[in-house]
Amino acid sequence: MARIGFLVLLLVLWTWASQSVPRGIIPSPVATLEAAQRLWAAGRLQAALGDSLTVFASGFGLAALVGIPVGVLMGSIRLLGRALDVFVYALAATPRVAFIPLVILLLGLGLEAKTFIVFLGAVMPVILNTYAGVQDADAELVEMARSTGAGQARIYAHVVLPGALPFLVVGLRLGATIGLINTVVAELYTAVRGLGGLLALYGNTFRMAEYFVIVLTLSLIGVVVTEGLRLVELRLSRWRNPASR
Amino acid sequence: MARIGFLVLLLVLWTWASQSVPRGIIPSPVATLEAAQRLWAAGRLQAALGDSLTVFASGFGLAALVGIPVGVLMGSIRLLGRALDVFVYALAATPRVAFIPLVILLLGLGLEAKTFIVFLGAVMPVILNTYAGVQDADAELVEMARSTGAGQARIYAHVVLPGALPFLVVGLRLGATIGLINTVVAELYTAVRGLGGLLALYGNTFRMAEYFVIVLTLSLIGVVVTEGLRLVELRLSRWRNPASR
Amino acid sequence: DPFRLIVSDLETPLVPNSVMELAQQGGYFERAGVEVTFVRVQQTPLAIAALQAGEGEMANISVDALMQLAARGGTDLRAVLSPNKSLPFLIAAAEGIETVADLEGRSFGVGRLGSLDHSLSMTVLQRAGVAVDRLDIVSLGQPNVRAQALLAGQIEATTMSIGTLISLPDPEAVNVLLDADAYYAAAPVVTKVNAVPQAVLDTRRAEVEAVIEALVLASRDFAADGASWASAMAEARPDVDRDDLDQLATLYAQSWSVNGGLQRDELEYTASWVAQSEDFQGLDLPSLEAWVDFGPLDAVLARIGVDDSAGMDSLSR
Amino acid sequence: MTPDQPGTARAHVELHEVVHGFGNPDAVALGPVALSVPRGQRLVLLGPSGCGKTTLLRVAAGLVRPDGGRALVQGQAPRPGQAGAMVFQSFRLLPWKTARQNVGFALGHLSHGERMERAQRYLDLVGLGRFAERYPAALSGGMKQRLALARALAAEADLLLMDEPFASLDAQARELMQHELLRLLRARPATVIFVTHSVDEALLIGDRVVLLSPRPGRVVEDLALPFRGDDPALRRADPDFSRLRDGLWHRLRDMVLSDPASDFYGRGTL
Amino acid sequence: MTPDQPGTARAHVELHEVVHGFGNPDAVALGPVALSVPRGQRLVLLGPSGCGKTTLLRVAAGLVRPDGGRALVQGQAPRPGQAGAMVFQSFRLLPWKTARQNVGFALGHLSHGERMERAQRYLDLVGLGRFAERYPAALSGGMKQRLALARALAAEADLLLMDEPFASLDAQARELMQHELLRLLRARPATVIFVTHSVDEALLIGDRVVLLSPRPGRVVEDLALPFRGDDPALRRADPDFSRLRDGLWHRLRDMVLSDPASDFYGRGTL
Ligand SMILES: Nc1ncnc2c1ncn2[C@@H]1O[C@H](COP(=O)(O)OP(=O)(O)OP(=O)(O)O)[C@@H](O)[C@H]1O
Ligand SMILES: Nc1ncnc2c1ncn2[C@@H]1O[C@H](COP(=O)(O)OP(=O)(O)OP(=O)(O)O)[C@@H](O)[C@H]1O
Ligand SMILES: [Mg+2]
Ligand SMILES: [Mg+2]
Repeated sequence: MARIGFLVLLLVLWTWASQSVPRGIIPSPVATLEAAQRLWAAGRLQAALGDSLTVFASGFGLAALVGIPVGVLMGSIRLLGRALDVFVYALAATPRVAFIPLVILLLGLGLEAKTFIVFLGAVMPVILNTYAGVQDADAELVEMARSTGAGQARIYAHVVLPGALPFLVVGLRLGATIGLINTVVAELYTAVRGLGGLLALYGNTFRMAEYFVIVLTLSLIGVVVTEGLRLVELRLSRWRNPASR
Repeated sequence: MARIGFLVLLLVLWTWASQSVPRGIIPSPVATLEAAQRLWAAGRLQAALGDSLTVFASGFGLAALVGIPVGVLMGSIRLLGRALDVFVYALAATPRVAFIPLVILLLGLGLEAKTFIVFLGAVMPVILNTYAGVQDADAELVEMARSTGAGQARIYAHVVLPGALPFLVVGLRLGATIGLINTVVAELYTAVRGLGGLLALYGNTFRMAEYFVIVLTLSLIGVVVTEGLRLVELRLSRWRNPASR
Repeated sequence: DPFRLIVSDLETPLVPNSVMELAQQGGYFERAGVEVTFVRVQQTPLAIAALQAGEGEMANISVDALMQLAARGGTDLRAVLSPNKSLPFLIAAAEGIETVADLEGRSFGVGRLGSLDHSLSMTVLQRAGVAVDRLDIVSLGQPNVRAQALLAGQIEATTMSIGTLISLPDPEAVNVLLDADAYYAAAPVVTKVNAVPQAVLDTRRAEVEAVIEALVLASRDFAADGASWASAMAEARPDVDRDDLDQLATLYAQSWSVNGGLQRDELEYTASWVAQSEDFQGLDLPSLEAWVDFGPLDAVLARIGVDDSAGMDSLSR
Repeated sequence: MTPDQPGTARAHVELHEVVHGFGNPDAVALGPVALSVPRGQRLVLLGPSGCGKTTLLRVAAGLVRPDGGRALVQGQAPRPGQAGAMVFQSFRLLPWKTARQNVGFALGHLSHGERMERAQRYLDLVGLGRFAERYPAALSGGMKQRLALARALAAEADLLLMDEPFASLDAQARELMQHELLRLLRARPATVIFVTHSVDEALLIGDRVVLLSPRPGRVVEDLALPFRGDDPALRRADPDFSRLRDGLWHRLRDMVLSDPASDFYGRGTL
Repeated sequence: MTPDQPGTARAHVELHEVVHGFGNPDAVALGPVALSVPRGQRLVLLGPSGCGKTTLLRVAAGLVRPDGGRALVQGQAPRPGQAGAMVFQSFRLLPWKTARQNVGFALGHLSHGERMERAQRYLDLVGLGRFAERYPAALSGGMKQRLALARALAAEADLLLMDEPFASLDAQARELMQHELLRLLRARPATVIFVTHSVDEALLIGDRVVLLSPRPGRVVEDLALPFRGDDPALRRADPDFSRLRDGLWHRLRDMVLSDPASDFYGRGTL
């Protein structure tokens, strides 16, 4: 409910902004809606969405698949964590564009290159949040688990990772948002396609209503993915608010 | 020690890569070092560094100053958190470039605009990690604190935030890395200056040795900032590894 | 307040557009009685945003963007000058592709499908006898990315400027299929102009004219003596080989906007040409008056006279 | 306001038909319980595991609002921190604070100097004076419990809610702490609600013993103790002591074995 | 390998001059302690708060490698999970698992079905059968402790390390649990090291009682109990019972009050 209230507030603000900012930089909500219908009817939005979602899903999926194990390894093998973490941060702080020449050289201009660019951005928060979550594990519970003869795998699956879940989820949610941004970057810097391509097209030709449609589509994907992750977290955190049975 | 080992490994890899990749896309470590000396002697590196650090420090500082309280508010006032979090994620998932025309219109091309772009990127992980950390607070400890008559401020300062410290620190570290990337973005998309300007310049003109110097400088800033945050965390987490006294 | 000139070069470029920076270096603005500072941004859309936000008085932008704005009715920008009408583009290809005939079926990098550089290149190739519908067009965004992709062997040919070609780490690695002259001959359109908002024309017209005057005078000096451009450039860009500069100077001998670069016939040709590009589908062609203002340039030319000696940039109204 | 005791002076703590089920009305955990504790009384709560003793203390402290009924402290709905000081069954120490800081945390209203001074005084009292600078992780179970005790005592509140405060202490330390508690109360009287599992401790500490039934806990016995004075040795020597102890003991055992709500209902082993 | 007892059969648990100081040799927490526990013995550890009882159990379980000396279980350095099952003083339940899953967690070697069946059996034993689906947060203190107990018992290990396993239980539940433990041990003998603060419990449960001094804990008394059989009622009735109880009690009190290492050294209040 509060969300809807806030949404209405945003819409009012937007309408006001579109009227007071000069020279059509901000299109009105109505104009944007019309543009969305136009793009949808022409099938352009769907095609671009399909392209971008493919890139995003493969890059983000890979980031989750690689980031969590790497974060776990860094958190569990002290030496490895110590040796790597500074380099991971260095890598995370390096602008993605700096890697573009190399990526083009090694992976070309297609899906692989784009997926890799998305992966590179999304994997950082996943690794680093997982790493922090694993380091934050409850030492008493881990000792308890060891005392039952549980092996490393069992300890991680049942003790460390469930405890690190809040870290994991923020990591994944942040990774998803960065992944989306990088989807656009990838689509602009390798073979131009998808929503990133439309963004460039409408931006360069000053079609602001269409431009806003693309921007909002991207935000919406972000919302869907992060809300999905929230639901997963809620399911896995039922124990926090136990209803008496 | 492990770090140094890994560094040596990286250097060897780099040398090998620079020799095997065609057409000078990857400069050798020696060429890069020479370029660094050249840039330093000419004073270009220092000037650009100064520009970029100013932008980064103000944007990141602002992000920490704003992000932590916002995250705390979202985590503590349930309704606010519920109302806002989906929009924060939507905002986080929206490519920075989409905001550039608006930013230029409202804040111009100078320091304010750049600071704002850095802020916008860096504040997201800070808000979202703080938010998750506050939600993850130990309910038993909070109840204990309430039972002593501690007010909200006291509870946050002494119970919730110390408990959320690992979240806060990853948030800040991620914020610093994104802030650095956005420093470059800001410097490219408003009045071109600083390290971002040099990156574009050397990238566009294929002066790869100089380009690598800038990339490494950026990574180095990332390392310094995130290591600094690690030291702060270590200081504040002495209780985890109590030496008997 | 100084007069802020927005350019989309990060340093003095290796093309005649360098006249703006060199005019500053050579004191032309000072002598014309205007204090100019440069604002550097990355691309035309940003230059336009900056202009609209009042972050500069004049910007060097691409013609198609200006026409887009005019066609969508959302602008009061006017072109008043073109220091470098047409950037010296050429078509380069990977090793092994020696002539345009070899291009058939190969991949070709453009900035964006439907953009001006796309339609220009296609026209040029068509004129050269290439069946452009048999090309594999890849859109690649920024010019430097196109060059990198070419070097990395990910595309087989693309359009680039002479400046980009010279700065490649290994220029011998690419073959120039069509040089800048051939390119321009095939598509003689104006690509870049200096535009100012109407408000600036109203309030700071004297400064606008002073800037125009300085740039025209500088162009005339470089047209008169190519070597003077090369030596000015050597000062501005010590990193570039002097031989390369001298070579470029001869190449550019005919490229100077000695009469301000705004000629009605060329602009009308350009307009009709741009109107055919994909980006303009469904848009009405704006009249020249909606995006060009000859007034300030004519006032300057009235003061300093028209140059018709060299036969370049001949006046057309 | 309290129609059920119109003539008496207002009691310090009053529970009016308090019921709590943690949001689930089908699985009530406590009550209905009616109880009125006069100012200065030491009330001991006895009852089987899981019957709602901790829940009752949390209600009295104002930490939990009961699903039904009303709790009043000094005639008002209890407000955390103002109602009284609580010793939690599970210690609840702040891991990032030293022992002294943990005690000091409960003393937010004092200046830093006073806080540290008073904290040290109570640490000395519970035998942790030498461990003031240690973090909880470096303390043994019994030391943690004493630290939690010191924190509650240091607040010098006029209502003490103590949830098995000596359960992790060895017999000797427990006796010493009982003694110290009584000494403190002589010097500065306060109302005490004390949960324990030890019938002996109930008889040594209390003025009054209340027995709760298995879940949901209800008052099944409310016993004013007949002892004069609170000297433990004299109490133990009192002939009533073992009579009361045996009585309570058998009452509790019967409940545990024969109440169908008990976890050990029908366990034939004893 | 064990030159000090060349003739005897190998003991189940042996500690050879074990010393531990948590990495700080100036503040030794335990030892040196030498102790040898024959297979099937029920050894009870008594000692003042903070003397190192928990530490000793962790050493025997292989969870902590002592700073000095050697621990051997079945003649080998103890390996966690293989040495024995431990009941932790602070419960250490996994908050994200239900009661049954918490017990099942200790049974990683069984199939899912067997695991759940056995878990339910031990939950029934400790009176938590009806709470199998609850998460720990919805259990009372005593219920949590019984859950921790069920987890350790369910492992059916041949060495049980129990750290005050009944401290949070009411007197009746405690008696029932003592009884169940003895019954289980009759059916399936195991070696037990049992830490308690109750002298009575020590005498009811143990074959042998070892008394530790204040920090750093050292063996100051090692007592084989003279009772025949382990029936609690018979033991209590044994004339030796109260003699031993009083003796241990006074010995402990003297240590607490007169050992300068004790937290209550010189406390004149008793
Ligand atoms: N957060 C909760 N949600 C649901 N049920 C709860 C919660 N906390 C406690 N309970 C249930 O309420 C009942 C009473 O719990 P409480 O902790 O008050 O018992 P207790 O008398 O203190 O027991 P013990 O002596 O074992 O500490 C128990 O059955 C318990 O399972
Ligand atoms: N992690 C640790 N770091 C440093 N010192 C510790 C640590 N854990 C325990 N100690 C110290 O070691 C000593 C023995 O602790 P231990 O927990 O073994 O005592 P205990 O006999 O079990 O006491 P209790 O009966 O109170 O549980 C104590 O003085 C304690 O302060
Ligand atoms: Mg309780
Ligand atoms: Mg202990």
